[in-house]
Amino acid sequence: MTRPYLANKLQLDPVLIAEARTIANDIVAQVTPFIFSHSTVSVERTIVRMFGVNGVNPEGIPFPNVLVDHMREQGLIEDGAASLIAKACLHYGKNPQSLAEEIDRNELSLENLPDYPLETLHEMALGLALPAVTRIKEQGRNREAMIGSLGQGAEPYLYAIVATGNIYEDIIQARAAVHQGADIIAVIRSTGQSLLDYVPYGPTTEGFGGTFATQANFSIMRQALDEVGQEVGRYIRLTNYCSGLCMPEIAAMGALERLDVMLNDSMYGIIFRDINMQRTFIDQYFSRLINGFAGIVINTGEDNYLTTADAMEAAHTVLASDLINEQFAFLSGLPEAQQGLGHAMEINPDQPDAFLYEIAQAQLIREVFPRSPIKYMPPTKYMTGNIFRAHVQDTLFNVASIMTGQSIHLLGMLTEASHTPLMQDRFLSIESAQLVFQYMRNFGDEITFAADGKIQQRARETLQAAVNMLITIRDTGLFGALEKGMFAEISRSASGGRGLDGVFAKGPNYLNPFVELFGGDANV
Amino acid sequence: MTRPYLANKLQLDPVLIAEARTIANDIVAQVTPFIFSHSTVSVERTIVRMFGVNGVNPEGIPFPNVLVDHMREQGLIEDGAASLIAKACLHYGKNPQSLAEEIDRNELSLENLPDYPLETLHEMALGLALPAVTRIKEQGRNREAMIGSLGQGAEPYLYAIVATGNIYEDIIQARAAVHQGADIIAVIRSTGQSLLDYVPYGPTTEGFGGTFATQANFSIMRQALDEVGQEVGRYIRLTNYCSGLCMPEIAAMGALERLDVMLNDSMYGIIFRDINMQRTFIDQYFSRLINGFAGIVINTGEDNYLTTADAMEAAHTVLASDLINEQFAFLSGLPEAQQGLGHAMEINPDQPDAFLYEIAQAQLIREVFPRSPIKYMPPTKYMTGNIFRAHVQDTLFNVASIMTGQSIHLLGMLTEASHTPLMQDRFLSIESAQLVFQYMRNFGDEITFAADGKIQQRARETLQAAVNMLITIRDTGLFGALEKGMFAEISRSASGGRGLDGVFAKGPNYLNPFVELFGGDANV
Amino acid sequence: MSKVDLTQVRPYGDTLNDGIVQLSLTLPLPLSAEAQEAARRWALQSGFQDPKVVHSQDLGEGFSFFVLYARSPVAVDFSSIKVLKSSHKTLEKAEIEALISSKLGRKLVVVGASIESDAHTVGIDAIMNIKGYNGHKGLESYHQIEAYNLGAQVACEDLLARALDVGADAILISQVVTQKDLHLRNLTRMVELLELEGVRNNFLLIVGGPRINYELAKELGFDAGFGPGTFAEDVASFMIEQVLINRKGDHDV
Amino acid sequence: MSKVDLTQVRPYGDTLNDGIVQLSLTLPLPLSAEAQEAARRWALQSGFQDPKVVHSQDLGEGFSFFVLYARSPVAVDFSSIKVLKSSHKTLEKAEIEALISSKLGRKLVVVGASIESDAHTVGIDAIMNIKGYNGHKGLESYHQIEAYNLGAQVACEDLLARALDVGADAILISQVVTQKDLHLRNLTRMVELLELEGVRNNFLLIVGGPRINYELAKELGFDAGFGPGTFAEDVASFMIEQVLINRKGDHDV
Ligand code: B12
Ligand code: B12
Ligand SMILES: Cc1ncc(COP(=O)(O)O)c(C=O)c1O
Ligand SMILES: Cc1ncc(COP(=O)(O)O)c(C=O)c1O
Repeated sequence: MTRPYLANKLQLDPVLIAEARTIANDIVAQVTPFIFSHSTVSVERTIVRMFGVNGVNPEGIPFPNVLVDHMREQGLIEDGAASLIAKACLHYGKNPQSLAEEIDRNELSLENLPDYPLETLHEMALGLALPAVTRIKEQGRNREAMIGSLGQGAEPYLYAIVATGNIYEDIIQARAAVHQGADIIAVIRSTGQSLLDYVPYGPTTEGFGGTFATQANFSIMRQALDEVGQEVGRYIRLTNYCSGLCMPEIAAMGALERLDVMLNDSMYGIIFRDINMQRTFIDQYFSRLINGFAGIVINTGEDNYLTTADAMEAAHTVLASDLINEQFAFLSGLPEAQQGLGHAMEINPDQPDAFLYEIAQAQLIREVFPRSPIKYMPPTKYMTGNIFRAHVQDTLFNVASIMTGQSIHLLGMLTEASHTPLMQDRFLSIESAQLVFQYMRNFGDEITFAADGKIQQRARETLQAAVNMLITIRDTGLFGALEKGMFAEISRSASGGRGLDGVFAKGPNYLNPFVELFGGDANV
Repeated sequence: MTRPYLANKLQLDPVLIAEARTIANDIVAQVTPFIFSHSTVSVERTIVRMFGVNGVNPEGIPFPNVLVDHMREQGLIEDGAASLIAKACLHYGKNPQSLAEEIDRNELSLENLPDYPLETLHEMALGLALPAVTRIKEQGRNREAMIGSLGQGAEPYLYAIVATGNIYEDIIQARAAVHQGADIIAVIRSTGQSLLDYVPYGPTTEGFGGTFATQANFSIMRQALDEVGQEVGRYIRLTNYCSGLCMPEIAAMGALERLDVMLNDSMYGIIFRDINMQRTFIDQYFSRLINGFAGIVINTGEDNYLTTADAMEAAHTVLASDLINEQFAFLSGLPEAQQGLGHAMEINPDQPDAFLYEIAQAQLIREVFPRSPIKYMPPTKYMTGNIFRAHVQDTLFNVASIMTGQSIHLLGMLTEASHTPLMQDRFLSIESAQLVFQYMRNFGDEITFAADGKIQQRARETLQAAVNMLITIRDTGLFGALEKGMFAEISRSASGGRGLDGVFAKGPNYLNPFVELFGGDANV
Repeated sequence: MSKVDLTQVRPYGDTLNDGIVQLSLTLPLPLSAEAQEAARRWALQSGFQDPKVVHSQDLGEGFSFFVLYARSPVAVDFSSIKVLKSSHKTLEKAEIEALISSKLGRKLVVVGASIESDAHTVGIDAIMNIKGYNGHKGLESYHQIEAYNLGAQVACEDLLARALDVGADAILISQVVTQKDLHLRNLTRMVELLELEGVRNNFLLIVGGPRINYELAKELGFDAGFGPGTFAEDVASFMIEQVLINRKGDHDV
Repeated sequence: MSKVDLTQVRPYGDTLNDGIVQLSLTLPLPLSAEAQEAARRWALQSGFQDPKVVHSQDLGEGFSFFVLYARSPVAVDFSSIKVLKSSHKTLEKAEIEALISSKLGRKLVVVGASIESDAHTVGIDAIMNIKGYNGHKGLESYHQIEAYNLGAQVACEDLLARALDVGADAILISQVVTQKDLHLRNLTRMVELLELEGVRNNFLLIVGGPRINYELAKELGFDAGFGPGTFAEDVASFMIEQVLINRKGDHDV
């Protein structure tokens, strides 16, 4: 597939699509002032990390947490960590890491530091930010250079997960998957990491249904993939999850360690992890600023809606949410080429004409977002322990994917209903996808859909329903829509969930040098 | 799918198709005089069978063989068994079965019978033929009545094989398959039966890779399928093989026992079983007369060509042979609605655009034979012991089948490369086909193929190549074409192979009452 | 055509007692004739007869994948198998409602959740939410049931607190993530908590999930367990039956 | 990340030595909780640990289908595995041609067929026909080889007669149908015939097919056996090497 995807097989109304975008933009604009006027502990820890603070104290608490907790205890946080650290560096003539360590040992405090002109602090902060920014830029150039020299797989990219819980075992699985043909490796996180308000440290070898996201694990896997990429002669993308309570910190870690793709979606955290919506919208803004600057593709999680809601009834909610997510991305300056908007094939296969509706949906998302590397998720909900039938379902997913020009193709597993993938499961899945892709690569180009047939009609209805839904959301506001359970049939309240206590209003002198460095909004 | 299939998605040239039919007709016309002027021992045994001769002698030799061998030894065969038996019945006042038994015990001979007027013999023969003809007609009415009351599955019919070697075990497998959704049950024959110049007798429980075709086995399985058909509420079709040296005898047995489908194709016997071509063309004419009259659908074996020849290069040979087989069927008065012409999905899946070419071929056969219940064979040649990959290949076959409106759908087995189907293999195959059919039933109606795209082009090229091939065959004659190895890349000589010694020229007074009773050509 | 001997049931390929089974596995060996032989020997050492390695494939990184068919000589005595099952009779929704109002004379109170780190709610929602599952309405739709669905990731302590708070008759727990037996740990935790607090007998304790069955639930100290394909009426029938029995028991004492 | 202990190789799921394997089988029992338990017990009695019946399905007619994952405690001593292999070096077509003309000094004569009831020719054709297989030309294309491909369904007697007739160096046999060990019977028949006629040592006797390997062929009394993926040059290399060795042997005598 090549992007932009120019075919217009569904005969969609471009005016309606433009209208949808306008409304989605209005919806995001409604929450933007709140986002811009607030920060969170995780945003501040992210700044601290990018100032070079790393490691854990003797009790295992990460220094970024030590530092930011200290700032909160002292009631200093509203100026922002950048401002405070700049001040302390100027005052003590120490680097941020030393400051953190000394604060941890109670040898030093950020209280009662003398005042500096804002201009001075700003300049100091920019200076502190420079090494990280340089490194991130360099990682971006490295990526481009490697893709330039090695090349990369053709879309749809084969996206395989590893989930052993042990980073070293993950590497074995990942290397084997790459040799078999995977283009993207995602290291699934351990159950529950998203609820931790800190990022674990160092290489880890224990996790449930996934491996902890740590900077060391990122770096270890990055190196392994660079190596195996050389062996197979194509650049291999690395994926992790910057979602949950540490969303922006993980974004920063990923940018520094040259991840290529990041799951990054507040909506998912709110709905499926019960993360507080205020917290995560603020976190998301900064995360996407980082991802955008770092050239990292984000993936959104609309596919998940269809695991709790019905895919026939809720198809339009996926599109509506994708449109909102697109505007959230634009807000952070993250371009379409980095927007891996999510959708999925989750209609009950016993539904007559299920394939027509799936094609309608997949093609709809493709045509509404012609420049985005959209992410297509395999069937999960109607998979059973019958691995042979599941393999058939996944084959049909592969067919739908190649036929509609998807970009990022999550590999469906024949063992979806029983366990995270064994090595042989992943192999069989890659093999099936490759067979189907090779077999049908040009089929999409060979066919047109009947004018006003079931496919075209379904797609148009879904688009119209999405527009209607967006209008309702604009009326109630996004917070209200989430309270009403308009997505995934799960309702969340604006003050409920985890992490609200980490949100604070920015003071008048609040400083975050990365916003301007990463090209963020001047108003922030 | 409904027949006639009226869509014209390939934009084929109807004039070219008509021309192809004319040439195929010429080709068949070239061999018709030979066919009409000759008979074979198996044709004569068939007549004897339909006169009611059944059972085996103490050495286990079937009485039809005893009788016809006797006629040959006495040099009487050129008048035909019907004439001789009519004469003997008139002379001795005994029925054919008694005659056979007494001849076997050397108590009686057909030598030196007195002469009767041809008219008398003819009338007597018609009388002897009556019970069989009545029974066959009645079986046809039974079939229609049962379909009328029970209904039947929708096309594509799911065609499952059983092949345990033991008719009673076959019944268990067949009943289970029907409960799972099979519409047609084919009892595969034991390796080597086609080379036997007699039909085994009675129920059998031992065979290699299949179960012997005997009249008792037919009857036992027919009853089982009628029963299970009542249970599931749809008529279940029974298939066997009237091919090999006893082609017409098995046709007769099938007609009497109400089989519904018969593999029946000289080309297959010549090429893949090294049956002599003269013998089998004569046998085939009479077999198809029987099948036509009995309302039995024949299946032809062009799919097999692609196991020895390459499916990309030899696609046109399948179409050319189907066209010839169609004319052979018409020669016997067997209508389009009973012509299950064969083709297959056998392109190497590693071939880029394989799916486009498969679709081109499947759609081509569908459009050239819009009224025929064409038979679509699954991939076999490129199946490996990787049952999971094989299941994917079969899924794509299911996709191709439902998309192109096939009629008889041979179920592909995930264990194709290793063994004849286990019960669970068959189940998984039926499950996959049902899932795909349900999922995509109306997809074919939703799409059109790009004008002059790869699919249309390939189909047109294949049609043109088939016409060119038919022209060459008309030039060399069918015998010559077979000698040149134009089909399946296997060459056979007109006087080689098995069974030529069973062919004889009809004498001037040759008689076969069934030809006229079954509506055969007046010249025969 | 022989009949199945229920004291000696063997796998069936296409003939009674042929013992044929299908296997697939990965060995940490690069593909070679020796690795294929290792797969065959693994099958032989596992007691299979006549193993056929129908496919072998290098997976890279020193691993190979094998597909086998083999004959198993192992026979199971089916006649001696007894599966512990709940003896309750499954009633229709209307019958249950009638039973509660006529026999219990008050609403049945139920709290449910997916506990600890488990974030899967579809299962518990299928049982509790009004909408229900596959056309079978959930407990919230029962007029005679007061149902509280706390959702997912609920700590055992919080669940118990709520149950005490509303005076629940029954606590319903869902567990879907079973990796490294996480569910067993979580479920044991809940039982221990109830016992520690001395309130184990105040509640019917019921668990459900894709890897749960009645027998396992009993082993873990629950009153019942429900697996795949459960509907609200299955568990509601059990609850009302048990609550009535227990009350009768209370009276008898 | 532990290293594989080659004296104790176990199946690999996603962690070294976890022993996980996949199984599927049919039992002659209608589906019930007891039948599921029977599947689980079958696995336990077969020595598997922790078997999980992830799917069970009624197949009708009193049969049920099960999919299982289980842990195998069985370990194979890979270090002790020796597979009997032909020691010949596979040469290129040109090298083979050169060797025959320089060392043998005459054409190598070969007859081949698929014997008895076996009608599969694609395998023997792949080895013998000019066209060959997967871009590897067949023996008929070798200038230094005189190759006679008799096709399929050739009686052992006819094949031998032809071999004697043309003074063959080698007899090539293909066997594809293996049901009920038909191939073993046919192959044994050929060996016995050659021995009966006292001509076993006049020919290299070689067999090939999807279920054939060198070891099996040797056991059956053949000189070599070739399995899936064989090309003409594999067998041609073997033949010329052997013919030259045998000739040298003759001279030595
Ligand atoms: C939907 C889903 C999700 C959704 C959940 C959304 C939600 N709000 O529930 C999302 C996308 C969020 C998700 C996330 C994850 N998932 Co998930 N998920 C699934 C999926 C696809 C379907 C589960 C489902 O909804 N089934 C349908 C319901 C109706 O079935 P059920 O739960 O069995 O319920 C029935 C019965 O069991 C019973 N029942 C269940 N509970 C109860 C309770 C009572 C009281 C009673 C009476 C009956 C009862 O009645 C129900 C109706 O009949 C499965 C795969 C699959 N196809 O099974 C994976 C699966 C369960 N997930 C898995 C994993 C690993 C995860 C993650 C940990 C992955 C990760 N590392 O990020 C995360 C984190 C989740 C966490 N912290 O727990 C694994 C679990 C592996 C294992 N065996 O441990 C699975 C099997 C996928 C896989 N192969 O890896 N998942
Ligand atoms: C093509 C085919 C046919 C064609 C054969 C056409 C022909 N002229 O050959 C037709 C359609 C006629 C056919 C018929 C039957 N077939 Co068939 N057929 C196949 C099929 C699809 C492919 C076989 C093939 O061509 N493979 C490709 C070749 C290149 O591979 P190969 O033979 O392994 O050869 C390679 C090596 O083994 C080796 N090799 C082989 N021979 C030799 C010899 C020497 C000397 C050397 C050095 C090397 C060598 O080199 C080759 C190249 O690398 C297989 C299924 C499958 N996918 O494997 C079934 C299969 C072999 N057939 C089968 C059966 C049962 C039959 C029938 C008996 C069915 C019936 N009852 O009617 C009939 C009758 C055949 C008979 N009497 O023998 C079964 C065999 C089951 C078993 N294990 O016993 C199979 C496995 C299908 C199935 N699952 O049921 N068949
Ligand atoms: C958008 C998104 N974020 C994150 C996750 C992973 O969950 P967690 O953040 O709990 O690791 C997923 C999983 O599917 C997802 O879709
Ligand atoms: C046309 C045709 N006839 C017959 C057969 C069966 O072979 P046999 O006649 O040897 O039983 C087949 C098998 O595929 C076939 O396609």
